[in-house]
Amino acid sequence: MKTLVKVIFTSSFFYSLIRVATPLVLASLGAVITSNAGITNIGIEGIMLISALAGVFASAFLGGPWVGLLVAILVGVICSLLIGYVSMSLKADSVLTCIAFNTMAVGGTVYFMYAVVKDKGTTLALDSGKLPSIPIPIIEEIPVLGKILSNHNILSYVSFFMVFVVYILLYKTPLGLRIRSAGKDPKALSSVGVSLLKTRYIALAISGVLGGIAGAFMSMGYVTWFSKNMTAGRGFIALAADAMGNSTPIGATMASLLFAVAEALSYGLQVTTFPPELVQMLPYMATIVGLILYSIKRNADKAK
Amino acid sequence: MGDMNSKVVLKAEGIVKVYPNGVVANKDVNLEIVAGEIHALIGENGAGKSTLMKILFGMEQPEKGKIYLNGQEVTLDSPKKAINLGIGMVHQHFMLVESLTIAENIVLGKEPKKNGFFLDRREMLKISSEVAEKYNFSINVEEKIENVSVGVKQETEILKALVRGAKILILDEPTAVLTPQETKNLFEELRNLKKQGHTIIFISHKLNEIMEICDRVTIMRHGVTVETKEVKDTSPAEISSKMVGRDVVLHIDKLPAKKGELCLEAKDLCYTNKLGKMMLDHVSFKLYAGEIVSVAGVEGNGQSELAEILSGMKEKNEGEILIENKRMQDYSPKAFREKGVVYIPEDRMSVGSAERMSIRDNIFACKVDQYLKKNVFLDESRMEKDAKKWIEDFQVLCFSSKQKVNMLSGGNIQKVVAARELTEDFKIIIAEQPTRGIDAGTSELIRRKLIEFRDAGAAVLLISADLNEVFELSDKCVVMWNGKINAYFEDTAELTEEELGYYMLGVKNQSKEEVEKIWR
Amino acid sequence: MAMNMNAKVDRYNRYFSIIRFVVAVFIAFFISFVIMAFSTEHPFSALLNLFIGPFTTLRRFSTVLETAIPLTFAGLSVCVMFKARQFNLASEGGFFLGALTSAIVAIYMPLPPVLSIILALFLAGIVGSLVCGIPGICKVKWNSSELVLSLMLNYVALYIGTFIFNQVAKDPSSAYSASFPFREGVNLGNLIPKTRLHYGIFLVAVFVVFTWQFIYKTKWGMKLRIVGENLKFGKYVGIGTTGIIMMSQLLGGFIAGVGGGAEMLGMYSRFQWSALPGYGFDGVVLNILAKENPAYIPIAAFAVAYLRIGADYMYKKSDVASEIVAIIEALVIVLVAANAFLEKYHHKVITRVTAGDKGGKE
Amino acid sequence: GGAKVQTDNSNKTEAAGDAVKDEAASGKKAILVINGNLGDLGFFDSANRGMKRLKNELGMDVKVVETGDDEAKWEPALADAADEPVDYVIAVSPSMVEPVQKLAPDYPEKKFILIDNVVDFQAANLSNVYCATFKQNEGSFLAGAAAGLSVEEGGTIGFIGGMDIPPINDFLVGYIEGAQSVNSGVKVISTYTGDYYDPAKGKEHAIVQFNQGVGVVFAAAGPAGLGSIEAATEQDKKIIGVDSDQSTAYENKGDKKTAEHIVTSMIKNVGDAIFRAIDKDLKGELKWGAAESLGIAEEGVGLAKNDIYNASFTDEQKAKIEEIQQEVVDGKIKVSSAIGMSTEELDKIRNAVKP
Ligand SMILES: Nc1ncnc2c1ncn2[C@@H]1O[C@H](COP(=O)(O)OP(=O)(O)OP(=O)(O)O)[C@@H](O)[C@H]1O
Ligand SMILES: Nc1ncnc2c1ncn2[C@@H]1O[C@H](COP(=O)(O)OP(=O)(O)OP(=O)(O)O)[C@@H](O)[C@H]1O
Ligand SMILES: [Mg+2]
Ligand SMILES: [Mg+2]
Repeated sequence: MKTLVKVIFTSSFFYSLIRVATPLVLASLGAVITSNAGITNIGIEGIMLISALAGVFASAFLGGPWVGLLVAILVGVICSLLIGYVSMSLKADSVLTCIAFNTMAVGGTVYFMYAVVKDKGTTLALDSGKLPSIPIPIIEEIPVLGKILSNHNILSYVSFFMVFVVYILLYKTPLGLRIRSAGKDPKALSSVGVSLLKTRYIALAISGVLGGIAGAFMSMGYVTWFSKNMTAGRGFIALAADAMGNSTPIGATMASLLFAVAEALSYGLQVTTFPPELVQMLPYMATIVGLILYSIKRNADKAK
Repeated sequence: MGDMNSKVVLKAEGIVKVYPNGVVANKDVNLEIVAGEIHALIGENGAGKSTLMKILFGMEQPEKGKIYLNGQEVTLDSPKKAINLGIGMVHQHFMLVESLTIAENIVLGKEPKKNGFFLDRREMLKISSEVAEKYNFSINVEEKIENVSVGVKQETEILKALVRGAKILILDEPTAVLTPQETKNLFEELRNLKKQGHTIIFISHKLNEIMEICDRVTIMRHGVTVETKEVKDTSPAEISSKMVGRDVVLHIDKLPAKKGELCLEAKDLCYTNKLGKMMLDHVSFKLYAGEIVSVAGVEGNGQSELAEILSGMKEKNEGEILIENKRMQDYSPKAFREKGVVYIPEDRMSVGSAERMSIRDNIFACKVDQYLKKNVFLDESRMEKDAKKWIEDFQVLCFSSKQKVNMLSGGNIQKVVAARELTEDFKIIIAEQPTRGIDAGTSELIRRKLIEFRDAGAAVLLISADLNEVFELSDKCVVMWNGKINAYFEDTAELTEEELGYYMLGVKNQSKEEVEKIWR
Repeated sequence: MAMNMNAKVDRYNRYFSIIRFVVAVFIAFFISFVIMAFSTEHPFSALLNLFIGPFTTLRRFSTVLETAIPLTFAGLSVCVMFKARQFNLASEGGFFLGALTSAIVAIYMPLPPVLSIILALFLAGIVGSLVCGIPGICKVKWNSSELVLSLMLNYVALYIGTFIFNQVAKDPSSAYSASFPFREGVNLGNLIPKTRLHYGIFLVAVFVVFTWQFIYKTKWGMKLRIVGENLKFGKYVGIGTTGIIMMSQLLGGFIAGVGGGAEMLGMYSRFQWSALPGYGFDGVVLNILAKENPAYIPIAAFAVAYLRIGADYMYKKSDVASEIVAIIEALVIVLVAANAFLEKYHHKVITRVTAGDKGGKE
Repeated sequence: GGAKVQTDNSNKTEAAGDAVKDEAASGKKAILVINGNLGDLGFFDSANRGMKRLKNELGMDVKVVETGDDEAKWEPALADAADEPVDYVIAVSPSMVEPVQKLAPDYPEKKFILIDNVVDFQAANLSNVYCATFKQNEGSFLAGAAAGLSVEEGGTIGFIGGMDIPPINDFLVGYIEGAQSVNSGVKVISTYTGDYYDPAKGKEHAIVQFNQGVGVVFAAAGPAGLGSIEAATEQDKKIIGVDSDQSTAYENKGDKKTAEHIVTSMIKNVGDAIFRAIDKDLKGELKWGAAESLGIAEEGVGLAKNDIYNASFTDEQKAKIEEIQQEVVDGKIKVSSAIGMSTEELDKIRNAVKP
């Protein structure tokens, strides 16, 4: 128990928390945007994965991590729009489309990785670089807080800034009004001459941007290469966070943080004598419990 | 004629529209709308009115035909285009985002901006309250749609069109959900609009409304425009005969009721909805075999909830229901069906049928357990035999019992619903708006069936917004207002439509004693 | 006359869906071909190898069948749940834990082999039911999203399974992570020497028939379809909808569990899975191809297995990574699932058909 | 940064044009089935290097096939390989034992080489199979010694495993005992990522351990372990590589910074084992139908003693490691193995050194 406390109540635990949460926050914001527009974007997992690989390729062959980030975002948007095209313009069921897309992403990234580096496992053979970590001038000096908040990868800061951006976008701009209408009552939106399709495409594109950044963080921030299926279900967790957070940016971020706490704990807890498999299960268990509690609460609210 | 032409603002010529499922909704449609008129469009259900309007509003694209606006040929390929050309449409069903405010709904799509990016809330409120004022609509634009009445929603819809500069306004059955008073109010507003130079296309199934407010009327039948006439040169009888292509039997003969046993008794039913509104406030009554009791009332006064509770679709908060003097224990649709209660729901598409399943599957959905071999397997040959019989009996127009329901017209879907409900072993029929939006032929069939079953000893509770239907069918009548039964009429013969209207609006209320006569 | 026309439209619609499928497959291959052309100089021979691969040896062909068995189980499992409109992806977890359960029975149960096998498969099914039942019960009780919940649950299944495996089944003397070997004779036998084709193929055939019968010919199946098509309608016609929804997920889980068991007892002699096998998602893919009809699922499973084995062969022969199949599959699926794909053309045909009919009438 | 494609893996199907020809080897063909993926900078990459040597040094015709981690595909892939006109069919992971054992009797004219596990030679006629295993516990013992020497007396060292399973724990047991042999009060924190493919997890595990005051980490977790290396570089801590000389691998791709943090690697010479077997066979010296266990003495396992190693340890420390190495070779030190060890025994060992 003492070890446990020692693990949790340290500044490095909270520092890890932010790092672990970064891809989840980004992806869950992506999920929030699309679910507000009335689309369940399970494809965010595949988007992250493909962006992660595209970022590495671009970084290695086109000129460094910044170009990589840009390309990751671009590819994220393209993938998103592709999902949109199939599910909206070609009218395939969106859940099925996304599942097919994710399956494709896992295999497709391996295919292209093999085509380029003749490896099906990792792109370690490429020198693809890393996005910088940034010390924050004044905060850095503050004793505990400085250790927690400063010196994160730039994308970690971007992710928390994005919470704010998405909030403003959804609730304070005309586009947000349209996106929310597209989710709540698509017919109402069409009836005033706003193209539902266009609105949803825009929402998808924004979620592609967020998914792209999340992917870039995985392969150019968290680590510095791409490895097969490296997102490891983080996109699904983002969906869970969106559901738990009632599709609001703040709620989804909180839920992502909750998951991150559980995950960071699972790393820390292994130092103690808990069986590792059960500890590894913790974050998923926490998400399930969180989801169920949320549903119970929502049900109770409705009943009232 | 040349003089007329100069005033034609909108003209449709030779429109043909085929839906993807093969339904030919418009075969040969020609329509001319003159500037500044209120032009009525009437026709049986499925005649193609809404389809035509959707084409004029750019929501559907015709296979053939031309559309002229002010003499100029135009292609209307999206609502946006139509809006830009000054055409506005209020749809048959509300197209409002419930969780947004009236103002947000009004400006949606042409939101005022601040700093080029942010939504300018102040400007938004200003725009929407100004337009409301200009056209004399007294509404509070800051209220959320989910909290306002149907009338206000309808007004919001009109304002949505007006704020976009609509000169031509299409109103698809705007009065279907309004109270007589709200309708009156709406007509006032429409006249005002006309005065301000707007042109209005008005769709309604109510002849009296057309006679009252419209200048000209175009009659549609089976996807074809039959004729356009000046309203003052025609009569309701002429319109209806042109509409259906035969003389309508306006009255169904029925024998006096033979009151039988007490079938159903409701005691002090209360129900509070999700928004916390008390939709049923201690409602009590008795239902006897061999009688049709109708429930009149303005939509939203608790009739739907009553029907849903009596069929088990919703659970009451308080009170109890006795069927044949036995208290109900379980309040599920299953339990009510087992007690012999059948229910024709208001919404035949989303509650009353599974549209992608076959007619046969729909008919036997509630009788699965009665058509079995070895208690487990479906007895398909017996199903097929009975399905055929009922399809014939209820005159469902189809080519096979395996045809999917979504290939049928609304009227035929309703016949399928009736064929399912009215063939089981039942004692009590709860019929909610059984003929709403249904063509005259089907309506007549369903009404006759109801009377037939009444005569065979069933107790019928008819919930209807169609006063004609109430007068035609009911043996007894109650009015619901604000969640309560506020009037009870032993005999509908001595009642006038006007009087009923007063009770429906709660202007008049009977005393408790009078209402309680229903207990006898 | 109107009836005639409807029948005609119906017929045309049927032809059309076949044409659409063929065109979808063609386009998918064409695009994949273009993609391949970037990574190999001989895309033609690569593609050729993909097609002939499964027929080059008996063993390869049998591998197609072996692969199709678990795929079919997964497809059926997902099908039963999709029919009730439950997007429950816990088949994945059910498959994994089902396999583990059957392995444990096969290792420890001192019964005659046949009884052990039956017990192993049955318990595997029960465990599968439990796994899929969890999102199910949360759905009916609290209206949680079964999709999201099942995605998370699969990971839990993996880790719990690994924990149980480590506690009770792990063979400490094995140089890799494997269980004790199954008891003598506790396996699904071998049909053709020098292949791994096992009697599970008959079991899966039984399940296909059973599932089809269940869905289309029994009272539960009919209720399940009704509830799946329109939940409100199901409730309204007096069906115990929560029961039916639960049933669909328990049954779906059962099939997944048995599938896991059959795969384990058919293909392996010890349990050695350390990751989720991925069949849950494959099951979804198959249902798109098979239009959610259990009768078509084995065909779809065969096609997918054929592609995958063909791709392995292509990779060996042509140095094009076999993962290209993921792209081919996704393209086919997406085009098959895309309702609007070729719809303009379809519309034209229908218009012509109905217009022709009008001509005939007058 | 400019891209550098590692030449290691890029030419496995090219004809052996400019390679040195060996009389006996020319025209011979070998195929390696990787039941996982290349790019781990470890086990499989090492096997791949062995194939490269066969080609370059002996002029053999070689091919490498990756199957990925789908177990159902392993046996067909091996059978496919045996169906090819090849002389040697090679599998290199413990879990390939069953497929080899099953298929070898069906192809009596082909030679099967299984590295890192042993078939049951009694089970069938397996006279065409050769097996080589590694005494990874011995190698890990040295890694443990190196780790134990890197921290002060009674200090803490770390271990990151892919999964809590016997072959991984075999590393751990050797590691613990090795550390204890040079540092009696040493503490060992051991954790498992539970996933060989999530490098982020490998990274987080290492960070947690470093935060716990661990001085050096030994990561045996496949590609996930590469995340741990990343963490060491970022936090400027020491790490011990696994299977291949991982610091050289980084150095080769121009990443000196990372390479410098990998103080040594516990090498399993998979590639060399392959090369050695075939080379011996060509000379007619290899005994088929038998297994060999390659320990430190046989150069099957060992520490990577490269420049970074030399710079990271003092002469005194290096001497100590050499001394221990000799004792293991001489059999003076017996290293325990986790293979066949009960969970209780293992827990006893693990808990005894828990901080
Ligand atoms: N989206 C659609 N797809 C297929 N068929 C349709 C569609 N909408 C309408 N129809 C069919 O087209 C025909 C005309 O429908 P429409 O809605 O235009 O009738 P309507 O005259 O407006 O009837 P109502 O008085 O009930 O509003 C009907 O037979 C209907 O079944
Ligand atoms: N998306 C669709 N696809 C196919 N058919 C449709 C579609 N939407 C509506 N329909 C057809 O349009 C008809 C009318 O639908 P609508 O929603 O207008 O109901 P309604 O106006 O109440 O019915 P009615 O036409 O009898 O008045 C239905 O019979 C249905 O078959
Ligand atoms: Mg209409
Ligand atoms: Mg209608």
